[in-house]
This record gives sequence, structure tokens and C-alpha cells, in this order.
Amino acid sequence: MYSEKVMEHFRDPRNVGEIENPDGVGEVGNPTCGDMMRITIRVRDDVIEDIKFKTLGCGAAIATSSMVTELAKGMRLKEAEKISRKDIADALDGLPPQKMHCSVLAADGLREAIGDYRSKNGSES
Amino acid sequence: MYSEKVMEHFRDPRNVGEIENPDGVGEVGNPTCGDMMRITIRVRDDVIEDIKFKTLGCGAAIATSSMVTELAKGMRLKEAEKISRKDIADALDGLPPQKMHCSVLAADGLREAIGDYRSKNGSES
Amino acid sequence: MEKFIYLDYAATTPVRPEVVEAMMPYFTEKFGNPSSLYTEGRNARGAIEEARDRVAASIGAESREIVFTSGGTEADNFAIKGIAYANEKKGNHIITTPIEHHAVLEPCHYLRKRGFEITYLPVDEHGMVDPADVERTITGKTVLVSVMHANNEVGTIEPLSEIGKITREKGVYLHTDAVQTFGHIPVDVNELGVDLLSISAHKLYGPKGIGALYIRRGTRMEPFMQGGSQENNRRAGTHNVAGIIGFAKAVEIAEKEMVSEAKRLAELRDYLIRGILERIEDVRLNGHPTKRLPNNVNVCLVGAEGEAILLSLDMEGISSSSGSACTSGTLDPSHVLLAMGIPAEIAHSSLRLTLGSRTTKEDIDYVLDVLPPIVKRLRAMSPLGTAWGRK
Amino acid sequence: MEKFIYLDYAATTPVRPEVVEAMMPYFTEKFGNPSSLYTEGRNARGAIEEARDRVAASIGAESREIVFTSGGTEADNFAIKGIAYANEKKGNHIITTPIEHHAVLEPCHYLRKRGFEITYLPVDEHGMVDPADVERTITGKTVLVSVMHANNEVGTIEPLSEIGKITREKGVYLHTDAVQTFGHIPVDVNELGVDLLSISAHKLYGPKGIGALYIRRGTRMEPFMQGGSQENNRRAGTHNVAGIIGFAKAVEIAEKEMVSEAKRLAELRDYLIRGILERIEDVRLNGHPTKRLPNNVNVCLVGAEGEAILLSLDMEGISSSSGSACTSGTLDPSHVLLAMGIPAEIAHSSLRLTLGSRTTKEDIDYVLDVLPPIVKRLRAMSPLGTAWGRK
Ligand SMILES: Cc1ncc(COP(=O)(O)O)c(C=O)c1O
Ligand SMILES: Cc1ncc(COP(=O)(O)O)c(C=O)c1O
Repeated sequence: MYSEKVMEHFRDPRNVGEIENPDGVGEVGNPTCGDMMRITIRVRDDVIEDIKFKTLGCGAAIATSSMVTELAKGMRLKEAEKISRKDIADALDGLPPQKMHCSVLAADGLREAIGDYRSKNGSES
Repeated sequence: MYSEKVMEHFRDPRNVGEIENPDGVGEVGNPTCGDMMRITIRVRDDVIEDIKFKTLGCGAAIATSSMVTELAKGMRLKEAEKISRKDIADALDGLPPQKMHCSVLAADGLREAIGDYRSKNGSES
Repeated sequence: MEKFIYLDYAATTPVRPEVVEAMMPYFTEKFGNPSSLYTEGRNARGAIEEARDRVAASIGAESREIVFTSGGTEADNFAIKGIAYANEKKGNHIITTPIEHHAVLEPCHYLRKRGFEITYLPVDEHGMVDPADVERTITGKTVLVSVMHANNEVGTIEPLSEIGKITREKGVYLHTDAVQTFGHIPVDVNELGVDLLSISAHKLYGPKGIGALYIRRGTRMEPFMQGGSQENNRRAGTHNVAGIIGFAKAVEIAEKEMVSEAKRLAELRDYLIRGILERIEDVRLNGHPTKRLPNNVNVCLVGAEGEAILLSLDMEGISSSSGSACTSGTLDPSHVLLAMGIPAEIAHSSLRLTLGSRTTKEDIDYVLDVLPPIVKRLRAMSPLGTAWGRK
Repeated sequence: MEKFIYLDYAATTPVRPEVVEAMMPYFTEKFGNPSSLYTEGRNARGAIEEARDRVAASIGAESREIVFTSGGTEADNFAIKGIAYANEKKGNHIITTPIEHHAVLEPCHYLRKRGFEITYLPVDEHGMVDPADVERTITGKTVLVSVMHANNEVGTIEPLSEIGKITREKGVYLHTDAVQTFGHIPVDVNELGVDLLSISAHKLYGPKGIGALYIRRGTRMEPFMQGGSQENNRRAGTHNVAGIIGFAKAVEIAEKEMVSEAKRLAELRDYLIRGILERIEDVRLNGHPTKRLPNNVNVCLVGAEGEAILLSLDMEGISSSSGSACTSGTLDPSHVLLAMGIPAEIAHSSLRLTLGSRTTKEDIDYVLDVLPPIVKRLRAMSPLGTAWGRK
């Protein structure tokens, strides 16, 4: 079902946790649906210097959370914003069709965090 | 499906053939239905002295024909007439339900042959 | 060797070696078609009739009341659709429960689109049906009541005998899906008062792809699988001879071992439940505390997600099951847990462990060692922690 | 040792030892449920998906177009009812033939009682359908044409490709029952132009109780077996894993041996037919003289009754089949022979001998020694003798 890459990220997720006093916070999903994610970022010169996640959810939700933080870390905000659900799935060597919604959550979480940063700092993309 | 007794009578049917100048002849069934039987009897003093059959039909048809001749041989006409389909089936240690019609054929054939004898000889039962 | 602790016996069971052995001759040597008239066919026919006698006797039925099917799903489809279509003139009302297996729910759902009315009986927080509700719900148009003998997810055993008394009195057919109970606890069609009963071999150490439907003599039924005149014109298709033989062998062994094995498993089950409740916080036991299958443990590990728990257990060599949305192939968590009034956010955290022939106390101890840190890790990874799980 | 010459391969076949061997691990070790998410479940899933690839490739289909069923009967029921109910809005007309297997005829018969119209195409004296009749019979209300690939009794191979061209042009679904051809002669869904195709493992040295339905992508279908979400929601029920693995193995071997085996059997078949015609008077060959299955011999031995011949052959160790009323479980002889215009009194004398992997020339010689005296004896016992058989 899951690729080796998904299982690796599930087994050993990168960037789990919360940044203290983050520059941006993204929260998506809700426990009723079974999936919930909170991403915190620290931004320096329009670059995502640090990023952490906390996720309640299935294997794919955790793996995509982990992957999105890995992809986004060190990226310019402009590019990070463009990370799509397909990018995340591809980076994980694919996801089962019924699991594609989990990778949406991860992409949305990141975008929300960036939006939160922008709204606090008045910068527009 | 068939009892050992049925198979024995199928393998080695008794009284196959035709009596020359018989006292009574019974013919029942027709080839369209797949079953046809011809019984010939010789009668002496109201007793079936000899009886033979020819049958076109399935294993049960042949076995019941054989059995009816064995049962009837040496019997008084009055008793022979009473041989029922159940008597024949019982004597063969039973028949599969869908085969019960074959034993009807045998009983009917015998009764026809006796009737034929009676009509020729003016005797009534 | 890697650890392999199978705790999903409710999903399927390994075929017993004795069962495989009994099946073997029917593949290569005794391969005749039971519908054939020559010696090999008659031998095959004889063998399946003996198997039928065995299965029938084990549930207190007559042999001719047993129809072999391709499994529990077919038995359920056959029962529900067979009764519905054959009794359309009498009525179009079917009563069932919201906690049935999909093999019952989906045929009912389908019939609804074809003009039938389906009433779903309520269940309490333990998943228990109240017989009084059955009585209350039956109308002049009711043709069938279908209530499972025990639920496959939470293990609750339903009050079938009481329901059977009511349906008999009212002259309504009663079907029960006994797929989870048959071979594990006593099943007797007359004590239960049922007219139709579904069973499946692969839940009792028999092969997959074979099952049976008990149909009480005189029941007005329409065939489901149509074609040849097999099974007295009630179920067409060349007999799965090896499967039928294996099924009967599994039944034979189950009968011998049922009492002692049920006792053994119930003890292990209670030990496991106690251990989980002691070692992990915020746990909810699902299903009836006492009227439950001897081998069923089902808990909500609030604040962790079921599939993530399952995958984590798998990494430790433990096979389990969950009612989370992610494992059901839909967006909703288990329909059984929801029907019992468990909120979706808690239902997502459900874990089912079902015990069986190979399960030992050491296995349970291992689970009790491994599960708490898994739950702790997942809760720590959650943005909610465990806070929201607390009242 | 007693003689055992099996000549009823069209009824069922022995499972090949290699097939049994391939199945074995899936009973006791690799017993996981393919729907389960943990390792054992995923392994089982992987195995059945590989099996699906194999079966699909062998008929030129995509893997996702294959749905595993409990056999040919289920595949036929699924195809006929699935198309009929899902396309009711388009129309209620189904076209088939009077020589189909009961697994097609009975579902059609059933649908007729539920408001469908069934047209039975005529067949000629060889049991052959004329594609022009298909074209002529299709109306705006036709939703399905179902014509078998080869007939199981007389072996006649139908002109499916020609029929496929017509149904495609007219936009009507085409189903074929390929239970008798698959594994024996080439079957390609695109060459045949079919949208649905039924196959069954036990006719090609695989196990009983497993088959498949090919469903062309985009076909509007309703599921037949409802319940769990197996087979992409198209066929519920726990997978018969061992059966599926055995099926694929049988397909693999059949693919390798098909060409040479078909040639070998066709030669034996012709040798047997010639021998019977030479040694017995008043014999009629049933089925097409050349467009027939390589392993099928079907004759009417006029003036003798089929079941009696069958039993007599069985006493000599030979397994055979007949279309007489006595073997069909009804009062009428074979519906296939009657549809071909053979009078009932002749149809009752039919004998089918179907050859297969274990058949040798010695076997055929033995049959040719044994059969003539049997026929002679039965004819001598008949009140009609052979007289009426003569023109
Ligand atoms: C309660 C219940 N009913 C029906 C089924 C379906 O049986 P099968 O898997 O034999 O189709 C199952 C198991 O899958 C079950 O647990
Ligand atoms: C042409 C044909 N269709 C369908 C079937 C039924 O297949 P199964 O025996 O797998 O149910 C058979 C054989 O019995 C057959 O010969």
C-alpha cells in the first residue's frame, strides 16, 4: 500500500515539534475527520529557516507532514507556497489514491503558516 | 446415487427378451420421453409362469424392469397386479427421488400385460 | 526470526494443517464433479454430503437445510435478497441494525433503492439491540428481521433467542449473521429461533472462499446464484469440493476445542484489556463488558489515530485492525462505533485486537510492553496532545 | 489397479500438482486477509494483484478490468444481471442463444419475470449462431448481447469476432461465456470485441470455486455480490487467496502448453470420432465438424439411452457425460441438442467424451474397444432394436 519512502517518514518523521515564538502558524484539519496538523515556521529574509509540525492522523498524514517540512526548509517563501499535493506525493514515491487528501492537508498547512507570517508582517507575495 | 441393488440389476438384468406367442403384452412409454418398455407374459392357471421385458431407458428403467419381472414371476395375477411403484423401489433398496417415474413405468407395463391377457381371455379380476 | 504476533483472527484465520490435509486429495485425485453420475462424481458427491451432515449437525440443523456458498458475504446477500424478492407480495419492510457487517448493510441499502423500506434498530452504547424494539418495529409489511449474532468489530453478542421468540410469534423471518460466532461459541438454530443463518469457513481455521447459509425448511426463498441445479436448485455453480471438505474438517475440530479454547481466550482477553486500561491513560473499552466474543478486544486510544497505531504495531510485528476512517477506505470512521454513539474524533482512535489459536500469554505481554510507548509517541506528535481526550 | 479413464474434462479437470503447490503457502503461512493493512495483509494483496496481472495479460485485458468471482456461474450471473439492472433506463432487451449454459439462461429467465425481454437467436444444426441474426435482432432497447465462446456440450465455437464488430457498431454491450475456451484456445477480449467475459479455473486444471469476470473499462455495471469494498467495490467478500493464486498458476501453465496440447487433443479427438463412426452404426456427430473445441466429442448413439451408456462405460472405468433427460435432472433431454433441431428421441442417446491432459491414444483405443459392445447390448435390450433409428 504505502511506499518504502512513506513508511520511512512515518517511522522516523523529520521536524516534529513546535517552534517557540514562531513567525507563522498554520493549523488545518479537525479531529472529527481524523486528521489535524499544526505547522510552525521561523522566517529570515523571506526564507523558511526553520519549520516544525505536529500531526494527528494516519500514516500518510504523518509522512506528508514530515515531507512538507523537509521540502520547505531553506526555501524562499514564494517557492514554498507553490509546493503542491503532487510534489509531496511524488517526493514520497507516490501515495495510494484514497490517501491523496492527506497530502492536501500538508500543503494547506504550509500555505496557512506562510499566510499567517505574511499577515503579521504586512508583506505580500 | 443408485443403490448397489439397482446397479446389480442394471449390470445383470433378469428376464430380458420376448416370449414367443405371449399370453399378454404390455407396452408403455415412448422414445420421445426416453423411456420405453415392453413386457410379455405367459399365464397358466392365473399364475405368471414366465415373464420377459425389453426396455429402452436409463439405469433405473432397466433395473426396475428387471425387478418387476423377478417380483411377478410365479405370482398370481391378482397379486401381481398390486405390485406398486413403492414395492419395486423398495425391492431395489430405494431409488433417487427424480427416478421414481421409472418405477411407475415398470408397474404400469406389468399391469398392461395382465390387462391384455384378461381382455383376450375374458377373465375379470 | 522476526516477531510475528497475529492478533486479527476476526479478519481471517490460518487454515489448520489438518484441514489442509483433508482438502488435499480433492484437488488432484478425487477431483470429480459432484454433479457427474460416474464413480468419481458420486464419490465427490458422497464426500460433500458427509460434510453437509457435519456442518448441519453442528448448528442443530437438518442436512438439507444447509446450502454451501462462496463465503459469508454470499450467504448474507442470498439471505437478504432471497427473502426480500420471494416475499415481495407479503410486504416490503426489512428490519436490521446499523452495526451489521457491510455484507448485510449493502444488500439492504440496495433493496431500498428498489422499493423496500429498511428500519435500523437503535443500539445502546455497548452496541446491544433491545428485543423490545424489534417487537415495536414489526409491521404487517415486515418480511425479514436481520440481526447479527455477534458484532465483528466490538464483539458484542446480541440477544438473538429473545428476538427469535418475537419473530416466531409474529410470523416474520429472522436472519442472523453468525460469521463471527460459528465455531467459537455455541450456535444452535433452534435455540436462537432463526430461519436463516450465515457462516464462513475462514473465520474458524478453514479455507477462504467457502461458507454456508442455513435455510429453515419451508422458508420461502429465491436463489441468488442461478444456473445449474446444484444444491437442490438453491445455489448454482460447480461445488468447491476441496473447500467444502476443509470447511467440515474445521467445524469438526472447532466442535472439539470450542469450550476449552473459549475459556482460554476469554482469560487472555481480560488480561489484555486490564493491562491496556492499567498502562495507558484515556482508554475507552468498546463493546459489551461481559456479553462479548471470547477473543475480542476493542479500545479507543483517545488522541492517537487508529491507522497510525496499526502501522506502528505492525512495525513491531503485531497484526491488528482499526475502525478509523483511514482503514475503512472511506472518510468516516467505523459505522459500528458511530452507531454506538461514540464521537467521530474518538472513533478514529479505535484499535481491535482479536485473539486465536496461536495466541499465548507471552504475546499479550509483548503487546502490553509495546503498545503504551506507541500511543505515547503518537499523542506527543499530535497538536492536541491528550488534553482534549480528557473530560 | 482398476482402470480409470477420465473423459469428462469439460465437466471439471484435476488440479495440476504445480497449481496445488503454488496454493499451499496461502493456507497456513501466508494466510493474511488482502484487505488488512499490516504486513501479512499487504503480502496477500501483492500476491493476488500479481495473479490478476497474469490473468489479465492472458486475455489481452488491463489488470483493473479483471474481477475475481467464485466461478463461472457467478461471473455469468454478475455479467447478465449487472448489465441489465445498471442499464434499465436505456432499455430492457437482452439477446442471447438457446444453447447457453444454464448460468446464463437462468439469469435471463429470471430477468424476464422482472420485466426484461429476452430474444433467443436461432442456431443451425451444428449449434452455430449467425452474426446477421444478431444485427437484425438488436433494437434501440437492447442493452446486452450474450453469446458463449464455445458450447460446453457439443463444442461448437461461435463467431464472436463477427458478433463483436456488430455490437460495437451498434453500441450494445457484448458478453461471452468463455468458460470452455479459456486456457484451451486463444481468447483475446479485443479480438473478440467483447465487453464482458466469464472464465472459471476448474476447467483448466485450476481449483474449483474460483473464476473471474472481465469487465471492459467504462462498462456501466452494478455489483452482484455486495458488502465490503473488495475488488474496487465491484465484488464484495474476503478474497479466496489460495484459489486466486492457483487460478493464475493454472493460467501460466495453460499459456505455455496451449498450442501443442490443442494440436495433440484435436488429433485424438478426430481419431476417436472416426473410430466411433466406423465401429458403430447409426451414429450422429453433434456439433460443428471443424469449428469445435479440440477436446470435444459428442455423438448420438441412436437407439440406446445416454445414462445407460454412461453407467455402462463407468463400469468399464470410463467417465463420460450425456445430454439425456436422465442425466439432466429434468424430463427433457439437453436443451442444446433440442435447439439444434435434434429430435428428443435421438437427443436421449447422446454421449459426450471430452479429452484432456491425461488422455492417451491407448485410452481412446480402449474406449473404441469397449463402447461398441455396450451400445450393441443396450440396443438389443430395447423393444425397438435399432430399426427406428434408421431412416
Ligand atoms: C460479521 C461478518 N459477516 C460477514 C462477513 C463476510 O464473510 P466473508 O469474508 O466470508 O465473505 C464477515 C467477515 O468478513 C463478518 O465478520
Ligand atoms: C460454458 C459454461 N459456463 C459456465 C459454467 C459454470 O462455471 P462454474 O462451474 O465455475 O460455476 C460452465 C461449467 O460448469 C460451463 O461449461
